[in-house]
Amino acid sequence: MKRSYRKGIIPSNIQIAPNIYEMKLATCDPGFGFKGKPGQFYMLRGWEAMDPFLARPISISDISNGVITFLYEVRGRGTHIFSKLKEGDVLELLGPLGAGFDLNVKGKVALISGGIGIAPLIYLMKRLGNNMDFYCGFRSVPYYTDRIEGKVNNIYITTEDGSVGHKGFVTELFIPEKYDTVITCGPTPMIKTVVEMCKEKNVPVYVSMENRMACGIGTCLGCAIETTSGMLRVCKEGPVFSGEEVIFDD
Amino acid sequence: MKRSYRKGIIPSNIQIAPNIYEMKLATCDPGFGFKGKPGQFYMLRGWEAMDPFLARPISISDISNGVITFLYEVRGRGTHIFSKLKEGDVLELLGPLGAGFDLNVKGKVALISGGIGIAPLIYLMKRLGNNMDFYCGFRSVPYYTDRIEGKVNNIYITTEDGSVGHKGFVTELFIPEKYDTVITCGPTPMIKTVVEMCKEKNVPVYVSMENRMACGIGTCLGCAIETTSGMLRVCKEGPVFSGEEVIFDD
Amino acid sequence: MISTKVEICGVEFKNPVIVASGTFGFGREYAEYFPLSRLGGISSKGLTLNKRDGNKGIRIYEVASGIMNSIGLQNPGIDGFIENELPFMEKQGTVILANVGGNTLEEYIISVDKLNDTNIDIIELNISCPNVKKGGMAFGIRSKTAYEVVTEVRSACKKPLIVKLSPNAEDIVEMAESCTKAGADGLSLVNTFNGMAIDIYNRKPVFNNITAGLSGPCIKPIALRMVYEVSKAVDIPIIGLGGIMDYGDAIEFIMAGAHCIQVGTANFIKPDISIDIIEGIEEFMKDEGIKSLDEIRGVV
Amino acid sequence: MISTKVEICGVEFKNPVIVASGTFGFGREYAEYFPLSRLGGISSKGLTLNKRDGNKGIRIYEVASGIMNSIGLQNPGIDGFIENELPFMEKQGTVILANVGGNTLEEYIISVDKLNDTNIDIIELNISCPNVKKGGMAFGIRSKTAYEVVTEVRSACKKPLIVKLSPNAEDIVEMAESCTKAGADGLSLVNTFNGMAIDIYNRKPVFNNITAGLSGPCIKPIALRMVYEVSKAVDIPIIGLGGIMDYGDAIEFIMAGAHCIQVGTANFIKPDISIDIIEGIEEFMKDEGIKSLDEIRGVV
Ligand SMILES: Cc1cc2nc3c(=O)[nH]c(=O)nc-3n(C[C@H](O)[C@H](O)[C@H](O)COP(=O)(O)OP(=O)(O)OC[C@H]3O[C@@H](n4cnc5c(N)ncnc54)[C@H](O)[C@@H]3O)c2cc1C
Ligand SMILES: Cc1cc2nc3c(=O)[nH]c(=O)nc-3n(C[C@H](O)[C@H](O)[C@H](O)COP(=O)(O)OP(=O)(O)OC[C@H]3O[C@@H](n4cnc5c(N)ncnc54)[C@H](O)[C@@H]3O)c2cc1C
Ligand SMILES: Cc1cc2nc3c(=O)[nH]c(=O)nc-3n(C[C@H](O)[C@H](O)[C@H](O)COP(=O)(O)O)c2cc1C
Ligand SMILES: Cc1cc2nc3c(=O)[nH]c(=O)nc-3n(C[C@H](O)[C@H](O)[C@H](O)COP(=O)(O)O)c2cc1C
Ligand code: FES
Ligand code: FES
Repeated sequence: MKRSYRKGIIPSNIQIAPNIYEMKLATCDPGFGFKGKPGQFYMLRGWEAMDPFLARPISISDISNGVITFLYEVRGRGTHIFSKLKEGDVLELLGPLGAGFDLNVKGKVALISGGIGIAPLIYLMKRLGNNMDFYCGFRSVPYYTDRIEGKVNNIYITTEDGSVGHKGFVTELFIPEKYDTVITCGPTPMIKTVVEMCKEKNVPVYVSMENRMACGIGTCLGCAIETTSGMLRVCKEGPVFSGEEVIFDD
Repeated sequence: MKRSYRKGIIPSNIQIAPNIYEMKLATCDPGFGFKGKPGQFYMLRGWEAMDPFLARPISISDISNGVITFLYEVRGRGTHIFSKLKEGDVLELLGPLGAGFDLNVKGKVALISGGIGIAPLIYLMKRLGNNMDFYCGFRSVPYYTDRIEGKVNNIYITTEDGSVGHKGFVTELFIPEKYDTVITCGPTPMIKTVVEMCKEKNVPVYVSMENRMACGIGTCLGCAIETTSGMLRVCKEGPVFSGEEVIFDD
Repeated sequence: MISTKVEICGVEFKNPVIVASGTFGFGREYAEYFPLSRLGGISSKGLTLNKRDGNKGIRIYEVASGIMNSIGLQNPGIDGFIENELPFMEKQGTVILANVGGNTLEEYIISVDKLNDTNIDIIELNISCPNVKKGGMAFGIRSKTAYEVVTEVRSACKKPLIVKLSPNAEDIVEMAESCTKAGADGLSLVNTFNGMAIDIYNRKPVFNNITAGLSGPCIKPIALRMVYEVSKAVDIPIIGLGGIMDYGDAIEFIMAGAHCIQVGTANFIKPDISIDIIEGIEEFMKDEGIKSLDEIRGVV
Repeated sequence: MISTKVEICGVEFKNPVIVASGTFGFGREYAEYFPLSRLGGISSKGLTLNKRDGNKGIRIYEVASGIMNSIGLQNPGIDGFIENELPFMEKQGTVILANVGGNTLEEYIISVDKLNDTNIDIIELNISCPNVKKGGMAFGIRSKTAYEVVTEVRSACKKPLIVKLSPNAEDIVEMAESCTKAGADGLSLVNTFNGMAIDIYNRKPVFNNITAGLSGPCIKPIALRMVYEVSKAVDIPIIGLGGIMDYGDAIEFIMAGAHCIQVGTANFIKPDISIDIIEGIEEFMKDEGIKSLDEIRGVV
């Protein structure tokens, strides 16, 4: 039997860039450590009451010695509450959920992130043995790029305001035909562009999708997206899909 | 203009008996200190979201140098949240509210508390210059009695299980005719008994009443109770009433 | 320059934010927290012909993201209002709505007649208070009964007449249409939803009246839907309310078609929340380049 | 010894806790968290005659103490259910309710007919799904239409028939009476409330269908009131639901007159919350010296 929500205790929850936080969680159950593959996620609750009501899906950004790292952006009420949690505070989490990335990809890999989409790719980068380039785009202040340095061949940083690296979008630097596999996570418009670029050059591309979730385990059908194989659940069949199968609506 | 909710920061929030906590709050506004008379109360919110929805009324148990002390019992969700707050946490409070106790009482005074009803009476005791006896009843573990010791002539402690002091209820020890004024706060059945005892002996008695509150400032009429002068608001005309005017329903 | 002005029934509101009946008393207590002149308007506590003490037992009960109330129209009566409360309200520099409730048609008529000669701006006819046992409820449920009541009150009433609808109505759109036909100058909706709570340890309903009125953010999605449907169906101005807690909620109601909005239960959560909402609306308009609320009213 | 057993329509439930349609899939995902045999029963995801992909756009939207959903009855169709899901469900050792939705009376009849020859225990007829545009809604609003539909389905149906009522019905009591007269063996209520949300920055409704179904603790007080009123009016067993989050809520519904209760949206908050509720009911019974739920059912 899988365990339902577990309590995790916070060793640290620090701001690493404007609106961006890194939270670590250790288990409250002796002898147990958090688990999960790159691309998988947890549903997090930082409240006992019924408003906010739903848990929030957050990707695994790292796991080491059973301590899990989440990298998150404050967007609304839930992530705002997360950002206020302090060392020693406890929150509840359910997971690991979703199918995650295929770790048996071949050849040279491009990892492409937009904003907080870097979170799952960092963990993936650590687990992939491949020859990799990392393209990461930010609005203004880059973060986590020090963790990439040295682990990949090339790192391409872009910012929308040009404050660091190339001014503009990652997709302006990316050349699909240089890679055997492309893996991307970020805002949907970016994902869509990457997929189109890859399709054009016939390069296999994997995308990690976001959608609003209620249950996180596949029963509410709230997170289902249109694919060439019908409606598929981001929380169950996903969040990683082949770029070819996702039908992006306009 | 009165100020709406203010933020208060917690220097300490400690458990002093099973389910009983003492929380201190300092102001977050420079140059401002919390104010209030004995018998007045504040509406406290320890949450930003909409569940729990209402603020909770808690009596002033002490104020010194602008730092306010609340003594509270964990009963439901709101007070449970209060009990989890830690040093440095911030909560919102509105007050002081209500009319409070008349401090110009004459003669020998009996203060009679049941359980957490001790909270406002402690502050009152500190502000009254009178000759006083303090009757305090508890379920099992007494608290705050060390603050009473030395400040009154006699202190009578009762516990329902007999673990400390007289086994039984305070009303079993209390002799109304010994006093010129009686002031009581606690569970309604206790208040009712005290009022009946005093009425019989023609001793003036003041009671601090509790009722469910929404607004705390006199507009919702949710806290109104029946009195000989019509419906009166616990939050506005009260929480202190003359025992003779309250109509207790059965 | 942005303008938050709204006109309904020939009455000008400096902004669309009215405080809702029963959640603001007659303004006195709130006047200690902010100048009431900042408000678009104030709807008085529900008035009945005669003074009422209201209900016994528990009157307020917290539920998930809301409250239930069973106040039972405690109020000083029309005469008490005119004598003791109205003089204060008149001085505040904001639109005054007199919220009128009642048990019988006759009572409504006499009440309205007494208010005709005062300085109140608008009569808000509450045909929907769920906490009055006789009549009050029934008026607001069936469109036919409502039509009759509103027709009679309309002919007795010399002030602009806004009818406040109950979400417990069988068919809110039909109800709105009936009241419009009967001559209402505007509609306000919604009043509280009929709800219930049980004390499982005492094995009894929490409220002496068994049911009570549900309000607060928990009802917002349903209230908004009703305002949307009604605004598509009738041509008279609508005041939207039900669970409005911030400017975002207020804008939603306006986009659903409301001319003004009312802030009810939220007043209990923060005495000056209506000011936050007014300022929030202004900022939203600035940020989004909206000059007048006409541009967004009913855009959805 | 306490017993949580309940019998309705000749079917025995080991306890009164059924998981609600659309919130539990066909049980597979939850089976990973606890043995489904612990449940009183499972109501399947709403089934339509043909496979449906459901709605596009936003499907789930969080609101104060609840959610709105516009799934649009995504389901494998009756045949897909019988072939791929039912065999799994049959093995779980709990009562199976097949929740049947549809756009037309004909569709209902064919669906029910296909289910007649299966091992499902009960048909729960959903006359109230607000997310299907044609027909589905209307059936659940007017008592007269519901009467006609239920009468026809009743004569086609060889299984016990429970009709699931919409809280959007014009008059929930009249609706319950009509369905009872039409031959329903039981009633379940409530389905989701019709609500709305607006994206104020895009100036558009959040949902492609404009309105969506509201569920969760925010609706509990209204749902409880409806269950109470209906249970006083009809003699057939009632399954109560709407915002049940813990055993206390469940006991409230039982005291209001429900035989069984359903746990819906709460399943999304904690996969094994239904087990907490079952255990909570048992403990409450022990603490309060209640041997059978018959002692407290409808005490209020
Ligand atoms: C599989 C998956 C993995 C994710 N991993 C991360 C991560 O590692 N780091 C990170 O910062 N964010 C991640 N997100 C996005 C994150 O879940 C949302 O930013 C977050 O839920 C917003 O919650 P809120 O309370 O701050 O915002 P609110 O707007 O208050 O949320 C309201 C509701 O909408 C939902 N919601 C709002 N925005 C999104 C969104 N973009 N995606 C999904 N649901 C949303 C919320 O979950 C909530 O139910 C992930 C999303 C998914 C689906
Ligand atoms: C004027 C006044 C002064 C008070 N002073 C103190 C004090 O100094 N220390 C202390 O421990 N308690 C005090 N109380 C009681 C305290 O307000 C309640 O115990 C508290 O509100 C319970 O909240 P909860 O969330 O823990 O319980 P819940 O049961 O979850 O509360 C649900 C709702 O019911 C209300 N409620 C429940 N019980 C009571 C009650 N007994 N009185 C009023 N409202 C209630 C809550 O405020 C809330 O709105 C006082 C009450 C009043 C009216
Ligand atoms: C305590 C209380 C008292 C109320 N009294 C009245 C009243 O006297 N007359 C009336 O028309 N509405 C009354 N209402 C209803 C509100 O005006 C409003 O219609 C309802 O609460 C929904 O709005 P909200 O969710 O913003 O509170 C009352 C509501 C509450 C909470
Ligand atoms: C995501 C979701 C899907 C639902 N699907 C169905 C359905 O297919 N058939 C049905 O009868 N009810 C459906 N419902 C309604 C629930 O079964 C239940 O009646 C309603 O949500 C109220 O109960 P709750 O507040 O406990 O969730 C659905 C509810 C939700 C939240
Ligand atoms: S979140 Fe419920 S099915 Fe994916
Ligand atoms: S709490 Fe609102 S009037 Fe007293």
